[in-house]
Amino acid sequence: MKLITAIIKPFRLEDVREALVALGVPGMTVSEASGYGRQRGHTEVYRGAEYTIDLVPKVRIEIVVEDADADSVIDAIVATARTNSIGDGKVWSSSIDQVIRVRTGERGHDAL
Amino acid sequence: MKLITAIIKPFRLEDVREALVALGVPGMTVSEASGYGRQRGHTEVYRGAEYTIDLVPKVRIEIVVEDADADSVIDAIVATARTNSIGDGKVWSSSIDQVIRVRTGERGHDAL
Amino acid sequence: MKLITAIIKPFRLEDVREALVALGVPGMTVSEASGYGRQRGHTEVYRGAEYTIDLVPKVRIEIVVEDADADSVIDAIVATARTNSIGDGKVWSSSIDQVIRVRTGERGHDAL
Amino acid sequence: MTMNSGDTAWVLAATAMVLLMTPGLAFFYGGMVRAKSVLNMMMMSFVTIGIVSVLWTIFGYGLAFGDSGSGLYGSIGLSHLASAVNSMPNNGGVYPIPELAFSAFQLMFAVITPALISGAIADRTKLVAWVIFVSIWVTIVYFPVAHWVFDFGTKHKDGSITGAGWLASRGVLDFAGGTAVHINAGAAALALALVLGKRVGFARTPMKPHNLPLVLIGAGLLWFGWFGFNAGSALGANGLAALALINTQVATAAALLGWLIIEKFRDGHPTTLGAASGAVAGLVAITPACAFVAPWGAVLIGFAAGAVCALAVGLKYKFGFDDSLDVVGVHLVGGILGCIAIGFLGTTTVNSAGANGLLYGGGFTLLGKQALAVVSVFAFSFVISYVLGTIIKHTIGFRITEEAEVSGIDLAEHQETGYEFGLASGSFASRLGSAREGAES
Amino acid sequence: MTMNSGDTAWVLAATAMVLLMTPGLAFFYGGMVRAKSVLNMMMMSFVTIGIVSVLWTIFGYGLAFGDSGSGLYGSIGLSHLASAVNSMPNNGGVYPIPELAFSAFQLMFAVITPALISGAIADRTKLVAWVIFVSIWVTIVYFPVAHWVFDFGTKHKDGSITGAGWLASRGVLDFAGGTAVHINAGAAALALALVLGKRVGFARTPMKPHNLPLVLIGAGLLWFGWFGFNAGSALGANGLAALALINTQVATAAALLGWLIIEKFRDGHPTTLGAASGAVAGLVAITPACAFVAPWGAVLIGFAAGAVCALAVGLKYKFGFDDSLDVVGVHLVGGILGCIAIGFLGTTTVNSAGANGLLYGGGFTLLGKQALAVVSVFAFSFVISYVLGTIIKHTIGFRITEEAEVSGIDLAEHQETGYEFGLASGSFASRLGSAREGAES
Amino acid sequence: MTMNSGDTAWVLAATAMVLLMTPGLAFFYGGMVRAKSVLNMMMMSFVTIGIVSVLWTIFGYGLAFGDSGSGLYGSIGLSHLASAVNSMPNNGGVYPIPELAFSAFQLMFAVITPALISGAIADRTKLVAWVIFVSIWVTIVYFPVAHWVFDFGTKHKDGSITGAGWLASRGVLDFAGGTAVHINAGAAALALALVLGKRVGFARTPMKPHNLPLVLIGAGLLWFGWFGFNAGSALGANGLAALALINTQVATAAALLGWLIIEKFRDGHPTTLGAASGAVAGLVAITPACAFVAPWGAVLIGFAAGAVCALAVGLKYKFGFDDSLDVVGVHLVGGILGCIAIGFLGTTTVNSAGANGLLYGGGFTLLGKQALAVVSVFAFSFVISYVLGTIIKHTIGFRITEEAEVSGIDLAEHQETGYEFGLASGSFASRLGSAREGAES
Ligand SMILES: Nc1ncnc2c1ncn2[C@@H]1O[C@H](COP(=O)(O)OP(=O)(O)O)[C@@H](O)[C@H]1O
Ligand SMILES: Nc1ncnc2c1ncn2[C@@H]1O[C@H](COP(=O)(O)OP(=O)(O)O)[C@@H](O)[C@H]1O
Ligand SMILES: Nc1ncnc2c1ncn2[C@@H]1O[C@H](COP(=O)(O)OP(=O)(O)O)[C@@H](O)[C@H]1O
Repeated sequence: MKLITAIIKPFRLEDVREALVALGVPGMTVSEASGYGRQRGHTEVYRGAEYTIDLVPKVRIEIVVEDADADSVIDAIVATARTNSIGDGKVWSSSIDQVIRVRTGERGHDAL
Repeated sequence: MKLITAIIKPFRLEDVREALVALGVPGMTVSEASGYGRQRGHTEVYRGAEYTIDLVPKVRIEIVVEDADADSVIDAIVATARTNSIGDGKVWSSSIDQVIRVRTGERGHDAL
Repeated sequence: MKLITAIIKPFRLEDVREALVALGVPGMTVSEASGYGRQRGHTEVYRGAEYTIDLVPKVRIEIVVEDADADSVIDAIVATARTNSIGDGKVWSSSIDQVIRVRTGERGHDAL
Repeated sequence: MTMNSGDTAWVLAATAMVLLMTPGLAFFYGGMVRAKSVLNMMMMSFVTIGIVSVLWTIFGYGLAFGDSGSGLYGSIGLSHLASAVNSMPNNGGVYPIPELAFSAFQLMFAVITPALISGAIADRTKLVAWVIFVSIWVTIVYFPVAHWVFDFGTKHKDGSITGAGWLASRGVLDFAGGTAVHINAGAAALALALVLGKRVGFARTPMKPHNLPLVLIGAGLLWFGWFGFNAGSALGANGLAALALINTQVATAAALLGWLIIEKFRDGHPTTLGAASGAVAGLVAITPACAFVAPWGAVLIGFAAGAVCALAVGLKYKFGFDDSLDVVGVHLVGGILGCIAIGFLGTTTVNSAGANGLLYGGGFTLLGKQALAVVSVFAFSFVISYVLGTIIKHTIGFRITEEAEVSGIDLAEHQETGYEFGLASGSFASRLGSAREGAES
Repeated sequence: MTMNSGDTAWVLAATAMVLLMTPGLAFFYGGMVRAKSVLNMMMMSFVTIGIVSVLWTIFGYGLAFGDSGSGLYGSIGLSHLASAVNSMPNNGGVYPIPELAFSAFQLMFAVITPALISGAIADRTKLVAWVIFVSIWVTIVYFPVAHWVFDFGTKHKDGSITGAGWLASRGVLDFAGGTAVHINAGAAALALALVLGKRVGFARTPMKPHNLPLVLIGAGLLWFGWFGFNAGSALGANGLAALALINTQVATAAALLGWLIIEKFRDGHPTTLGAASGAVAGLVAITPACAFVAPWGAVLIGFAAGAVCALAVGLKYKFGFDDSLDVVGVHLVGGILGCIAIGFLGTTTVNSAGANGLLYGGGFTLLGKQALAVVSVFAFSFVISYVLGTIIKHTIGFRITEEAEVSGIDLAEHQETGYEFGLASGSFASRLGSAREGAES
Repeated sequence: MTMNSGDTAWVLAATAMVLLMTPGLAFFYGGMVRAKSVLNMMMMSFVTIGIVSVLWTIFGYGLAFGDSGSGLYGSIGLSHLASAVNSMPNNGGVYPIPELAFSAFQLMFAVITPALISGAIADRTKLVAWVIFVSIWVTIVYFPVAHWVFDFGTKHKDGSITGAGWLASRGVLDFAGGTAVHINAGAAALALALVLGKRVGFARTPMKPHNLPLVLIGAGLLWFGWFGFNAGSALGANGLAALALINTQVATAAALLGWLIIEKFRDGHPTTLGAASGAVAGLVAITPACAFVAPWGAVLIGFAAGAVCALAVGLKYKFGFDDSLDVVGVHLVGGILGCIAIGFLGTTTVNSAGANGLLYGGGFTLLGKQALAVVSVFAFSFVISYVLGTIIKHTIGFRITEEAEVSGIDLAEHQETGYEFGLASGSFASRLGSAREGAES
């Protein structure tokens, strides 16, 4: 089992979700994040006081998949999330020991 | 060392926390997430425009435990988070290399 | 490749970020979290009804680094996040299989 | 009486101010519930404005201020407001203002009273049940009770008065509605809290206010509007209105302090929710008394109201009824306190149309009348509300399902969520036709 | 006419209330857009207050209420408000109030009308283009149209009247601005929605309101202020003002219910956004009619407006124009409905200065006049707005870049974000000098 | 003077409007601090309403408007408000309104002035210290200074006047409180900012406003209420009130634009915080001048105030004092600007009770008087506030601990948090008894 974590631009989320569903990925977990990287943050000014906000809003997607599906899922994310501009994000994957569906207690393949 | 990640329904959080404390788990980290899966989202309507919201609010719990405790912790989460309805969530575990307590610099077992 | 996850006190974030940048870490992902642990939560009172809030606001930092850099990054985080008071947080690291830069599709070292 | 443009100007402004109180109440209540119920909480107030205003036009004004001769209710029929229109621009009424201005002013009281009740049944009430409850309740409870208290009848040339409500004609003193508004709403709130039962997790799960700035916005607008409510009840721009206004201010201020002092000693910290709650408690308590007592008396009443209500809001945990936002603890308790206080502190030195209370040598007469009003309005409202609530409960049902309550009434009843600060991934479709199945599920 | 302090008191209060409507509108609109645009949405209203008030002082009051003899616009020049000042404390005008009070009251109408338009072009409009549009639009559209409708001229001793606007002198009935305010703004909104084009993702991506409590705060303040708008238009504290006030209340209430009923049947659930929208639709529709119809007529108009506007807001999806916050569906449609309704429901029994509509035996005369006003204001406003908008579009540009629109106009145009509830990691620098390059990037 | 119902109607409405300004201020300030301090910020305003209103009833009204013969303060003692009550319904005073209406109107000024100060000491002030400071400050600073400026004494049959404040009797022109309210509060704010010292992280850590819509809600309510403040200060519904009202509007509008223009050129982008701040700066600056200048003069004053204050708010970074929400930059600077501007732009053509400034051929006399008032009020308020603040600092302490400041004053001082949009896991217990140990920790 692999856990794929993707940090992407928020406005790409819906397209990525659709691409993954099209690929047969049955589920995913999404959360809000902020990123620091090459993409520069922005400046805000309040009463002449300037605030440089370094963090950029991002979305984190986590998907547990079977080892065999990992590459195609990663490729789909990379392809759909890409806008060719700095800050498009990162995807990484790691191995997990097991996965359990809470509702049924099923493990592994059946839990997805 | 294992990292156990659980995605559960928000209103089960308090019970899961209590169960884990009862089991002697000394700490955990909780964050908000949204899930996509078998559980369907909901529809909102604003001035006749219908919005299908696919994401369902979830809570993510992360717990670092010693290898020996992983199974009992997983079992406790699965047992307490379960409501037997679709969308109860997933639990997965993975190996981590090390864990450090920031306050003291202690590592491994002592850091928990 | 290693994924370093740090749970720290929110008001230490800016210093940690600066320390990491000084160390040459090119990017990181930050998100909000709540922690449960030795640090006690607080009490709120509304119209004589007392609410014990067990969760304490924390910030989660995730950094993907090359294996060789992991230790120095961890040490920098631990050193900067520390306030010597309970609840300073935890840092853990795990191995990841690969990392991809969405914008370019670069992998591994080049993706950071 | 000939019309006076100054008096009219004040009543028009006061009417607008009282209207604003109901949205103010919506914010005050809305901020206090959890984020998943804020819309439903506010909706109960807004829909009440809609229903009561329309019923007022059709028959409500007559039922409250017509003359059936009985003193128990006004006139039954559709023509009353129409005839008020025809009597323009000068009315033949009791006050030097157009009758339509009087009618509009009184309408705003009829609007806010049932809206007050909604705080007792937060997070769990079917909207359709609330709509039905309000429609019937204003008709059989509020309009008659308003007649009891607020209709002073018509004064004839020979000095005789006909058509007054039975409490008004007995000399009960209630300047702006301690009985008809606050005790009335508080009693109904208690009845409905009992009928509906507790929220899922009551007194176990934390149910903290989700947006205290919104609560304070509500409190601020209520405070502002209440000057219209109290000083507007003078139905003219005169010394009595000025007395009512300054008393309203100082009582409310004292109540705010009174509540905070109790919190400081009981809980260790004064809270902003306490400040807002204390202010409302003071506004409630001074409502009946505002033009019958001296400012120092108003300070006393306010301070007592703040302190007593701060203690009273805990009672629901002791007795185990879920009056969610403390309508009983604030409006019923504060209303009773204010009405009874007149029996002690009322003085004709500030208002010759008033009466002397116990401390001004008036003996127990006034106190007795005040107690009569308190008891009769409480009993009438409680009993009818309880019966009406029970009938609704056993017919169409008064509560949403437990599942809907847990996941949030806003979504279940309104297909809306109050806030969207983050990611709301989803898809869009416009809906130009009629209700689809999906919408009903 | 000698000054009357009661009438003056009411007009002063009403003026303040109407001013509050524009911030109220800012909140009503601001809550409806996404969190990344809330500030820009509100800014469009606030900056409009600034621009129009200053222009009013310089030449606007004269252009609207001076006398050019043409009936098409007032006087051109700088002196009008100055001479109004000099005529204090008594004016020589038509109303028993200081001319400056009249001028201030009318100023607030000039402020809110262009602000209404901004709802049609949410999320995508360059602030500088908006500033230019508003400045020119009030000058060449609003001030003249206000003259057409609101200037009743000067009555001379021989009974003759000079200086009235061409619609006013034809006996068109528009008590508080169904034409000059709502149809006018609605037509301009339609024009700008067409000129600017759709938002990125319109009718595909969800664009749900980010803060419904804020929407309701806006609706509450609008409702309150509208009493000043409508009943203040009596320019005195009298029976007519009282009629306007109660009609405003009951029509709004009925419209709220009307909209909710459509939602219940079409969508399955009544919403709080629907309640707020229905209330505004009712306020719009009763605006022209409020002192010409009986309360039952007001209920009818309100109910119809709520229902019709609830259906009309969907049209933009059908016809494919992005009137973002439904200015057309609410203000244009509601304004037309209210103006035309007078032609049916107008009656001299409630207002001798009014006229009888079709249902009161007045035949088609009034209806014809009302239709004339509707058509001429719509056509004039739409055409000029479209041309003006197109010129701005092709010169300085009317829209921000697509990238700025996607990441949020608040940041792009104002370097601000509406809310900061979480972590805003970053660094600080004070900026005491002049604009730095970074600020322009 | 006999009572006039129209004048009374306006003063009653204006009083309610001025009350609303203090909650408005609470929102304006509350939205500007970080989310962890919003409640404490608002609490400082609300508790001030409580304290000052009660003190007013006991002795404040006498201290401000009684007659000690000295011109430096009114009368010392408890009876003043009581005797005002007894003089009802007609007062024997200077204005054609009930004395209680005058007293209530003036009370609202006494309430908001100390509340203004709180913006300078955001995020770090012990509530108990604030309560003590306000109680003493209104007593020894505000009530006397109000007497100096606002008490015009009693006019006797022989034309002589007794009991006037020393500045009022010298012909200083301050229509609605540029000195007594704004310079007074601004000077005290500067003193307290110096006494308390900077917030942890001042001028290093970002401290951006957490809720700009809340700031704008506050600004909107302030703007609305300020019509009561300024035009209500005419103490009647007349041409002077109308002049004050329209001047207030156009000055505020011009100031909003003035501030935005500075931002556009200095920072590259105009902001909504700038619009709100500019509006408040304009309101402040026109306050003393609103009934002494022509509308074009008001536009000038407003525009200058907006631009100057936009520049002035940066000074705190230069001089290194933490006037957190710019009370000095807006209220002190704006107040001085407005008071001095009268010396240039004042004209008797608009108000015969006024005086001609430099530009109207009045020479330097008026300017000198205005400067005297500015300097004396500033010096008196600054010195006493500094001493009083220092005493409190060294006795009970004025600041919370650094740890409490970092984790948030709302939790530390009030055991509350402003918002709860997400997960608030925890447990519940009702607390019916007395304070528990835990609460004190
Ligand atoms: N080393 C890293 N570890 C974890 N997350 C990272 C790392 N570097 C970048 N990120 C995440 O990826 C996002 C995009 O990175 P950035 O360097 O801005 O652009 P790009 O990936 O296009 O070069 C960042 O905002 C951050 O959330
Ligand atoms: N493959 C997956 N990877 C990561 N998270 C998942 C995955 N599938 C489901 N989830 C998470 O688990 C939640 C529950 O899954 P769902 O399919 O709705 O119900 P169930 O687990 O009861 O079958 C989802 O909302 C999502 O947060
Ligand atoms: N076993 C654990 N697994 C995951 N996160 C933990 C664990 N224990 C503690 N944490 C996180 O670390 C934070 C600090 O832990 P705590 O026990 O309060 O203090 P300390 O680390 O100083 O002993 C917690 O708030 C929580 O977010």
